Amino acid sequence: MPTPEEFRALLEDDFGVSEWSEKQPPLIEAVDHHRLAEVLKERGYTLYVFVVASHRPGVEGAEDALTAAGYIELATGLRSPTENSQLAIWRVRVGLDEQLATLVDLFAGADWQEREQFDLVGVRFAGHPDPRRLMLPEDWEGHPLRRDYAINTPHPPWR
Amino acid sequence: MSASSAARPSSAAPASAARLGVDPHRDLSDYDPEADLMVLNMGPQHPSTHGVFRLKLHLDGETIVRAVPYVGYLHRGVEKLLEELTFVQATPIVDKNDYVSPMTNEQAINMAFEALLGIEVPRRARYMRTLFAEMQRIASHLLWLSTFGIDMGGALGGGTTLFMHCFREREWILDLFELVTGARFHYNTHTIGGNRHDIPAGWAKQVHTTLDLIASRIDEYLELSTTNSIFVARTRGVGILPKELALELGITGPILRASGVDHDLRRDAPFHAYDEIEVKVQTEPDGDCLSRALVRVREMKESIRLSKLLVDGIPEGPICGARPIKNPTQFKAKEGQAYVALETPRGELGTYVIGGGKNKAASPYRLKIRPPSLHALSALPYLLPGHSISDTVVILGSLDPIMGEADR
Amino acid sequence: MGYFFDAARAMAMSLKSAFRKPTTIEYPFEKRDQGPRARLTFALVHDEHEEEACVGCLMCQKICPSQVITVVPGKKRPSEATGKKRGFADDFVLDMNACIYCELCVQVCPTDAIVMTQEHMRPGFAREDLVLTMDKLYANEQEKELSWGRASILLAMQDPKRGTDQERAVTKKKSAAKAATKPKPEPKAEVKADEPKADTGPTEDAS
Amino acid sequence: MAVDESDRNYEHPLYSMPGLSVAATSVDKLLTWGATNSLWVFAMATSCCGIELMATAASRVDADRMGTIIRGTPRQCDVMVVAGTITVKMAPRVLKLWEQMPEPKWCIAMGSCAISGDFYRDIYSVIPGIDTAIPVDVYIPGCPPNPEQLMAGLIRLQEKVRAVRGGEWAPKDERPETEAMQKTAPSIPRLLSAERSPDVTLAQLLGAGNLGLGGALNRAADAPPLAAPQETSDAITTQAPTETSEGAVESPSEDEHADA
Repeated sequence: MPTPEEFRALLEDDFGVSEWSEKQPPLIEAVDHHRLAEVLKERGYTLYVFVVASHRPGVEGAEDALTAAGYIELATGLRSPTENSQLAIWRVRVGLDEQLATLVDLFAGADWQEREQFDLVGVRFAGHPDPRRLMLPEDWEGHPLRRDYAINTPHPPWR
Repeated sequence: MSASSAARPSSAAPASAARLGVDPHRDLSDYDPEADLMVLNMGPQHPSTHGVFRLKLHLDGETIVRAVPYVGYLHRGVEKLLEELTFVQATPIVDKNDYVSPMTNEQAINMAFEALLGIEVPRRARYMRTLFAEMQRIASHLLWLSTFGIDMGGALGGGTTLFMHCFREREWILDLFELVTGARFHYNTHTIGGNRHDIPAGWAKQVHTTLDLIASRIDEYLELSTTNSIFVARTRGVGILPKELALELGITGPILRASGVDHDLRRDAPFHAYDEIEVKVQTEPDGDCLSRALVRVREMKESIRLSKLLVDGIPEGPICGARPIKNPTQFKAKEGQAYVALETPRGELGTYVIGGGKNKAASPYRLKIRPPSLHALSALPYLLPGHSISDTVVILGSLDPIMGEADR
Repeated sequence: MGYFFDAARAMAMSLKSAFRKPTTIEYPFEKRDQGPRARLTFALVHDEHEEEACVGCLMCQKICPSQVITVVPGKKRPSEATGKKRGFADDFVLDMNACIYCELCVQVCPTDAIVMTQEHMRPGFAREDLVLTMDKLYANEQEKELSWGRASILLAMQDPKRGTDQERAVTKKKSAAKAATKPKPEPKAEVKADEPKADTGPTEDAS
Repeated sequence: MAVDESDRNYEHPLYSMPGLSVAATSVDKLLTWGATNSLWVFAMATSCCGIELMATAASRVDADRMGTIIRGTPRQCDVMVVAGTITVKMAPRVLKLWEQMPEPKWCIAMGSCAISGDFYRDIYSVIPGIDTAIPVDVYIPGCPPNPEQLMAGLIRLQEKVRAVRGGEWAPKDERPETEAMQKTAPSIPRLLSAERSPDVTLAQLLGAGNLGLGGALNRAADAPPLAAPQETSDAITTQAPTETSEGAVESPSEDEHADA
């Protein structure tokens, strides 16, 4: 039965996470994203819960290259469908032009969820079998949930 | 079938797909070219798609070879809108997401904000929220049963019989809500830190009378549905969803429990007053449409039991733990993230909220609603192939999708 | 055969409903009891001095999630009944074309000026029919039955420091006893009465 | 503009038949009675209001009492009740279904979303009110309106049908003069609005059926938001709606697209 201590130990030992805070899920390297999901699935976190991408626009004069150029922060959640129902959440940061490994080969539910995050936030997943938009029409321009996308961006001819 | 998935260059087809023998992204190039495949579009405006949902079915005769679902016809950009509005203004907005159980939607977003802002909910409010959620579950399942009756067609003593019966009882529950909140549908009765409306005097007695009456009427529905041989013939063995696939797809709620997974957030990750009462989780091993129907009907009975317990156990005290809303920007969040999940009639409704930061502290930076319906709909490409066209509405209906929530 | 029997059973069950009390409410002729809290359209009310209660503070306009309220605050002028200086709204427009009936405007009103009514609004032939202007809002006060919700009631209900029902009953009795012995003026009026005095006092002294 | 009415003096000899006017009036009254009391509804139910529309048809309110039966296909219906938010993706379909309804047809906008787009009206994917595309006869306020309120709206529509058939109907001008009205005013003025440019034809709006079909990509990038009427009328002819069973309507080109 998975426990939060186990999850923490796993991240600290194998994924080099040292910072823990109540308010922020652990942040891991983007290359470890798929590997962590694989390990967690083996350890009993078999229920695919969510993936959230949020766009952080570039900050001028930031020391970190990623922060300066702007990035997408992606949080993924897996759950163990057991009596204590543990939830494992981790974050990764992806540059705006980079791709992230898809989880579709592990979790079939990632198919639509990743399509939705691509559609709305514009994060691209490498190896996704069906990389189309999910919510908006195919010929839509831009990704609405990016911070630089105005809420009332006109779309002809209805607006 | 397996040849086509092996031929695919990306070959990222899910492991579970091979287990079920269905490839959701099948391109049909391997299909017998002699067979005259027909493409049938269902929706987006169709009486039995439960909203604006489109299914493209590739048919070989009457058998479905491939099903491609399309969503997004009700994509209203709620997540973007919530970034623009403040925490205070969010509650009435999310009511419209899952319009069959608005109470649980309000609950979810307020729980997320409370987790982010660090606000404690008083015990009375927790009990009231739980009670409302359980009553909403009855109403939601009644609506599901009524529409499922229509989907099943005229075999059950007239197609709309079940619809008429279930709506009659559903109205009683909405009447009870109306007495508390003043609204039939979009209540806006939850607020950050508690509830906005206290229950009026004599309301608990009315709840008991109504629920007793509904409990007696549920046997009548059973007569019309799960014990009726016509109903059973159309649902048994139809649309079998295996346990592993259900978990991989992220399907939760009654559908997951009907596939034999004993998982219910009310018991496993208790929120509100669920840690003080015992929830009996209903499961079925088969994972077919009949199991889903049985689980939902039993959940209705269980909810009636829980509601009666809760309405008697509501403690005295304040109903709101924070300062009541007087100003749109009165709640300010520091940077931080919170994920809160609760069990709605459709499954795990999660809210992932990221705090505002310096410039926009009064509104969320990013808010993601995890819709159980979208996950349920994503099972359709796996469930439909191999079934006949007449089973489509039954399988779709048994998933109980709400498009407002799936598309947001 | 089993199917036929079950279909007959289902029909018999439906027939049972024919002998029950009918659930249909013949709408235009009889009305459903919606309870005192029903919130179906809006009204602006007058205060106890028969003056417009709205002070034009823009709180409702600011909080409205749907941005349908437009208030044009007027100049402060002394009230005719009490003589105290207070604000008035020059115009108040509520666009029911996009209202979501969330009751937040009612809750934030500092003077209980905007309330909801228990009777619904008449459907219109044009969008302009659904715009509640100030006249229509004040007419609604007379024409329609007002619902229970008021800012003061809602805020008192949600007070985090509110005690149990028994405690409230005791305090109610006490306050009722107090009120019976000596009539007390409205606390809000007191505060307002103090303010201008405090302002004018020092200037008179200085002159 | 003065109309030359000299050719209207012709009278059919049958008109001189005694008693004809009495009979014609009676027949007309009968027809009006029939038209007002058999308003079959096509439920364009997309979201929350759709549930209240179901409740109206269900046992408590029972809209069947006034001959209002909800049908699944547009070809049998007189009234389209637009209940719920219409998105950019959905709007072309709504227009196609509206086109398929036989005349005389009526439209009811039920609830804030259908009337003005509600709080979604500023959002990228929502059209600000169905009356930017379809002439709406009755507006029912509410979010969602109670079933009784929908009933009241149907009764109001009966009034209008009676007035129109009796030749007494005087259409109101839409006057978005108040500030609040301006707030819900979309960038494309509504059908009845005087500000609406005559260039925005129904054909043009139907051309928006290209959305999701790659049609917008064919337009020049710097073209104005509204394409020229010529282009879009072509688009209609090339994309004749095909009807599949059970009233589902799609354009064939979309299938190709989805396959691609």
